Amino acid sequence: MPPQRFEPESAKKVLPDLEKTGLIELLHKMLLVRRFEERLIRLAEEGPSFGHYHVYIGQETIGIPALAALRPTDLVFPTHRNHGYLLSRGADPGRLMAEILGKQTGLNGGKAGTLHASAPELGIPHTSAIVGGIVPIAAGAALAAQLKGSNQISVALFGDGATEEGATFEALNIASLWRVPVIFLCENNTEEALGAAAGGYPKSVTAATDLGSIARSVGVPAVVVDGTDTRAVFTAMSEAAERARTSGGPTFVEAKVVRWPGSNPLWPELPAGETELRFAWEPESAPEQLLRWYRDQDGLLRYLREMLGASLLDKDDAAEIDSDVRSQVEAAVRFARNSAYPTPDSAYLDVFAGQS
Amino acid sequence: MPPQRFEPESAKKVLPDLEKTGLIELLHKMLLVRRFEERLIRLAEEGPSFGHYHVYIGQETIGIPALAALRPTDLVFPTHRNHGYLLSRGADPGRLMAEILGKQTGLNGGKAGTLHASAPELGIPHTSAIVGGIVPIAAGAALAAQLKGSNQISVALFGDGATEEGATFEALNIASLWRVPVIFLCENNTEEALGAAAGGYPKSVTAATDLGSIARSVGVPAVVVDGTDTRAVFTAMSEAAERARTSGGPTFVEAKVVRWPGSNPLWPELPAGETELRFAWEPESAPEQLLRWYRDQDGLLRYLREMLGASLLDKDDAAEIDSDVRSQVEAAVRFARNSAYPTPDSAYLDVFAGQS
Amino acid sequence: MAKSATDVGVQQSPHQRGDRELTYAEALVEAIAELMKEDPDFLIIGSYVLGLGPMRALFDEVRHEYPKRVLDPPTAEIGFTGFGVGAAMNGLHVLVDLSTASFIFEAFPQVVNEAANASYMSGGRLAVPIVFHFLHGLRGGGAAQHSHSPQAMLWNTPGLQIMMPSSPADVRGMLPTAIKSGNPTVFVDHSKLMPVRGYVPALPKEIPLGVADIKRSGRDVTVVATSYSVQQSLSACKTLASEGIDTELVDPRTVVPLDRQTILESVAKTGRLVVVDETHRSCGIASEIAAIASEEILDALKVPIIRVTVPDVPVPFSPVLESELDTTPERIAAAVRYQMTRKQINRL
Amino acid sequence: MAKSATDVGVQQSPHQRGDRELTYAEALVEAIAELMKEDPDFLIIGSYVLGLGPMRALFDEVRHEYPKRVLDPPTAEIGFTGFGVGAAMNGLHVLVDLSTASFIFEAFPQVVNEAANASYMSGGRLAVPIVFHFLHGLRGGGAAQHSHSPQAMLWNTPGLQIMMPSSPADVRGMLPTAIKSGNPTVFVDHSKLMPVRGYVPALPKEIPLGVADIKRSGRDVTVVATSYSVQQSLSACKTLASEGIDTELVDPRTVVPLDRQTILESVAKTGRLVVVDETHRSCGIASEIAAIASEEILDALKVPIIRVTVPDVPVPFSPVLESELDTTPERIAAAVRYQMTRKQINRL
Ligand SMILES: Cc1ncc(C[n+]2csc(CCOP(=O)(O)OP(=O)(O)O)c2C)c(N)n1
Ligand SMILES: Cc1ncc(C[n+]2csc(CCOP(=O)(O)OP(=O)(O)O)c2C)c(N)n1
Ligand SMILES: [Mg+2]
Ligand SMILES: [Mg+2]
Repeated sequence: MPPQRFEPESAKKVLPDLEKTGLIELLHKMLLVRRFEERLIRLAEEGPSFGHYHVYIGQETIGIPALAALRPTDLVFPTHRNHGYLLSRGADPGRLMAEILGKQTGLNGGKAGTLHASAPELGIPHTSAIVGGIVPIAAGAALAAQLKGSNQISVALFGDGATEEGATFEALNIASLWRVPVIFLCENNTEEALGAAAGGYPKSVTAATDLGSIARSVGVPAVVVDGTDTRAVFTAMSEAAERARTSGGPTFVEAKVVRWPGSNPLWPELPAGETELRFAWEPESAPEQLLRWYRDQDGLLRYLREMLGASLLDKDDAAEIDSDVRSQVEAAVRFARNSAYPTPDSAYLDVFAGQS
Repeated sequence: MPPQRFEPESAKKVLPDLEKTGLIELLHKMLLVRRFEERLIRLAEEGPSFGHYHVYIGQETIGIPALAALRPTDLVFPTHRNHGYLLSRGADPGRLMAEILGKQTGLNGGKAGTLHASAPELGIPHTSAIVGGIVPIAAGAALAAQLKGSNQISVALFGDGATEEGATFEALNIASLWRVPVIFLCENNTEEALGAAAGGYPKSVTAATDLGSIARSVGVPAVVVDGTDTRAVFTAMSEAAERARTSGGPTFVEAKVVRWPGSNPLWPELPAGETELRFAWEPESAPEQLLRWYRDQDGLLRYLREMLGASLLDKDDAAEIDSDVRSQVEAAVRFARNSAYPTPDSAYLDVFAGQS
Repeated sequence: MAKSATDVGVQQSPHQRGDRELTYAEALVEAIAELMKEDPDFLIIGSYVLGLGPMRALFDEVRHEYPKRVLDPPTAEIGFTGFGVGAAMNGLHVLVDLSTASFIFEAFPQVVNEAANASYMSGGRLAVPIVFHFLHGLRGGGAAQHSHSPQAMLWNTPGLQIMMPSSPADVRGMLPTAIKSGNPTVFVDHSKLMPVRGYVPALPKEIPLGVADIKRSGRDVTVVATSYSVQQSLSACKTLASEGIDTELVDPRTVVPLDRQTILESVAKTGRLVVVDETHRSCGIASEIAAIASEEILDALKVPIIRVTVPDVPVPFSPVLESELDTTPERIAAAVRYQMTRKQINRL
Repeated sequence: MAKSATDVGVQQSPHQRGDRELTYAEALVEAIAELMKEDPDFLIIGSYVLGLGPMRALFDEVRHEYPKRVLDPPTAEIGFTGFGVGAAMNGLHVLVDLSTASFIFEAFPQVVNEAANASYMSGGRLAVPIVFHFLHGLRGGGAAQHSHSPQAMLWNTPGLQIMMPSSPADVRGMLPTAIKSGNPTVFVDHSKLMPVRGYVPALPKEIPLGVADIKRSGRDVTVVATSYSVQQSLSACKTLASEGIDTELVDPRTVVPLDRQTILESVAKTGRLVVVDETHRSCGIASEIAAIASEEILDALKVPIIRVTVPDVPVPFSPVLESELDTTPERIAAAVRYQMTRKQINRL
């Protein structure tokens, strides 16, 4: 039985129950992530290479509302597709960009790069680029919170591919047994992903037609939401957070999107330039090959469209926010480019904490 | 929700659909395994130690009918609790015993011991004592059978503990995706097992209340049977074998028993001497602390009782078979004891195949 | 750097100093119990710390006293080890017990690719105070799949401290250091050490990282050994002494960090080096010690180095075969004797 | 044992002999395609054999020609590696591609505790014809979690053959040997080797296990290097030659089995040894080579051994930091120069 094709339900309302300022902040963050990543792809094309990397385009409406449903003291643990969470938690775009370019001023002094950028002081202690690697770690952090009675919860952020790894299965089982306050947020972007056979990045290869059933098999309640529906993500995460905080134990949340076409090949690309805001209200203006994606499958534009429709802001406001984040991103690029590389000697520091 | 307690349904008929000789052969094998393992425990008590080991007492009615449902060319892959399968497939008890004692005449020249004894020529290529280790291997052997068109099927034999390992989960998923002809036979003996906290061997620690749901989550059909019901095991395995052989892909079979009390502590013991055949018809004659187990939970005695009830043999016949296997076991012990240890030099051979 | 056997007050007998004679297992449990009591953030995941032998019951008291902080996980090593890593990242001081060393392979990605790298990848901003504990080596009947000594592989992994006590006093003094070090530490025990008896100070002191211990001083040959092979070497030293060969036995105790100075000074003194270790020969602990000596003190060597290790052969089950591969006192003594009798390298 | 560069017919140019100039990636794919064609029992699980670089497209032809025998598995390394081990036990000849070397840790239990032990545990009655393939080392931006060189750990695991080609001709001749050897074999590639060009014989011959190759003969200093560090060493040798230092470069090609004789003969000739390797320093490949030399040929050494390795530091992301740790031609040349200028050990 082939899994049912995922397609966002465009009729649904997608604005979460938040004040207007909160709703605008979400949009601001979404656009910041979108512009940051678009710029990054151009940087990569210009060179020099900063190694294999992954962008968060097309998934902003998962991570951003998900993190908005948490408290600042809660911990989140990303995997390789991590830029969106860092920006969403308030990491300085310049320092993130500098990290990606390997500069001294980077979030991690250039040691992490894109794959491992983290921000312990923002509640992002560690990023693992090993598929499945972060899942038990996030759950273990929740165990610590529970034992310390710190009222923190912890969130594991990972892709559908991680559900293929046994480590994830083991973590689900243990989290269920020990009822730790963790949320497993699985971003399923495999719809329309290319397989390795097509020269692209692997789409997930699992016989599970419902990823939540893996979690449920070991007693972890699971829900699935449309990842382009900001409201649905926010609500599911708020409920899961509430359950975790009251020691109701773990929840598995699967958020589905149709993979952004630029994330389809092995190395990210901008198949047809940058996203234009007017694609939200004039979908026909989108480039032919991306028309469907921008019109029906891009959560960001969907969110913007509804904000406009609800008169929470007008097109000029949107353009202003966009121009704001664009300057932030340009400033970030300048900061990163102008920053120095670390001194070669610093390669030998930080192997152990508290020893350099 | 705590899992439902498992208790054999004593009213059910347990004789598989086999000719009388077949039924008697099963009994013969069950008794051989029982006597072999009882004798082994005594040997261990007498010393010298042959390391940590595991006996198959109380699970004869799983492995023996399960293997009887296969063809001789089919492959089976055991884990640490492996003596029963080897004997069932016709391994010489003397050579098995010699292997367990580390003698030159052992099945594997003394290199394997109890934990790794195997018999490639009997279709038992490899035994892994690593929990979860054998599961992907058995499935991979099935993949080879499929590619070669050999019409073989392959069986992974493992305990409930292996379902806690991610390796098992991964193997289930891949077997489902590639539809390989494998049966995952999970012997769940955790009922009444002691936990580590009670100084015994760990009972399985899983949040799954139904182990089959793990298999089902990745599309592997699963059934659960009473492991003291020889007929149920034989039927489930026959059906799974048929599905595998017609390329219907994998099946997960869970066979439940109540753990034999002598397997409860970390090191096996005979809590009240050997099994007596008359416990089958005079359960009150069983020692007090084992009365319930022998009366209600021992598949072997249950099978014997029904054989007697159906007049397929009488008590004297049973006693004769028993005395037969006892002499076989005594001969095995003598053979093993009288065998020489390998020469120290042979430690350096067999690191690579075909090179010594 | 190291204290030599002669510094530690041989004037007074251990008894006079108030030392207690304990087994290794008792000393280990005492250290754990103390840490449990002193540090409410100390968490243990896994509870076969003392192995499968009869000594294991000693651990039950700790387990029963602190049921919330001694957790029995499922057979899911990568999962529970990852839990430990995450708990350490969120401030607990964690000991993950993998029981038989061989099971660390199941958890390897978490040990070598998460815990070991985390501080570095963060740019020194994240501490991971976790101890990975296991029982390594030939244990009698463990055969190929349960007899591993993964510490050499772990030494090849930057970001892990590695401690290998060899006596009751050492384990008593080293475990607290491991837990308090604030960094990922591999703590290597051996089931054959568990019943070993020895004196433990009345008021145990923490033994710092990177301080070797000269377990016996001598002038003829330097033996460097770790973990249980220190006990095997001690026994060889006795035999050798009775033959008039005066062996110096250096126990690095921690290999990361390594007290190179004590090893090199000893070799400089004796000019003869035998390295004993239970890791397999190639790329083992002994290879590294030999390589260091060959780089740093080659000119002091009167004879080539000898390694006494477990050969590059999987561990066989049969007791006869297992002991053929073991680093027995006999093999150690034979190597030392050979170093004394072989032709010296001609030098000016 | 090894053929020296002078035996292989320098009379004729490669062109005259009909050799073809290929990239390493092309030679590797040619070998795979040939095996696929000749051996219906040859199965490949995993298909990032050529890594993530642009060369990877070369592999597509094989994949599309043999869809049933080139399988793309889920991201489930212990699972699909175990499938490979089981398929090999049932008679297929399997290549399991783990892509980035770091992912072998996920599969470690199957590699080091199943495949490596299986023949031995069976008493020599079971063959496991499987090849574990990966791309190791510093690849540019792989950072701590994607830059591993696990071959030293694997050399510490008895039961695995280990092959590390360093040129198009070597990979072309060695892969068929690995597959046909009938035993578990680790086949180590490096993404920086993929674009390296070199001559491959018109009719490629299998290169046997355990035969080193003298990549350059010289009389002053022996450099032993493996995998991509052979290419780095060749470049150092050129610079050194222009300075009048005549370096001999020995490439063991396989470390299990190891052609000790060729290495030791070279060291006996030059009296100076530099070991270059991309595994981390402690308990690395270079440690073992140094330890062997320190046991077997200490008296021939005019100066102490030097190892040029990746230091015991996780691999950092920043290009500046990554190259600081790399075994660059500059570091190699500096080590060789130092061996030529430092004070010789005084001998009679
Ligand atoms: C253990 C491991 N195996 C393989 C990889 C290579 N890899 C990097 S990202 C990726 C795909 C991950 O897919 P998914 O988890 O769905 O995340 P997505 O990239 O789709 O967001 C793979 C296979 C890895 N990083 N770690
Ligand atoms: C990877 C691994 N972890 C731990 C062990 C130790 N161990 C041996 S048997 C066993 C329990 C296995 O339980 P189960 O699979 O249910 O088999 P049973 O003994 O009950 O038949 C454990 C944990 C092991 N052998 N391998
Ligand atoms: Mg995905
Ligand atoms: Mg069980």
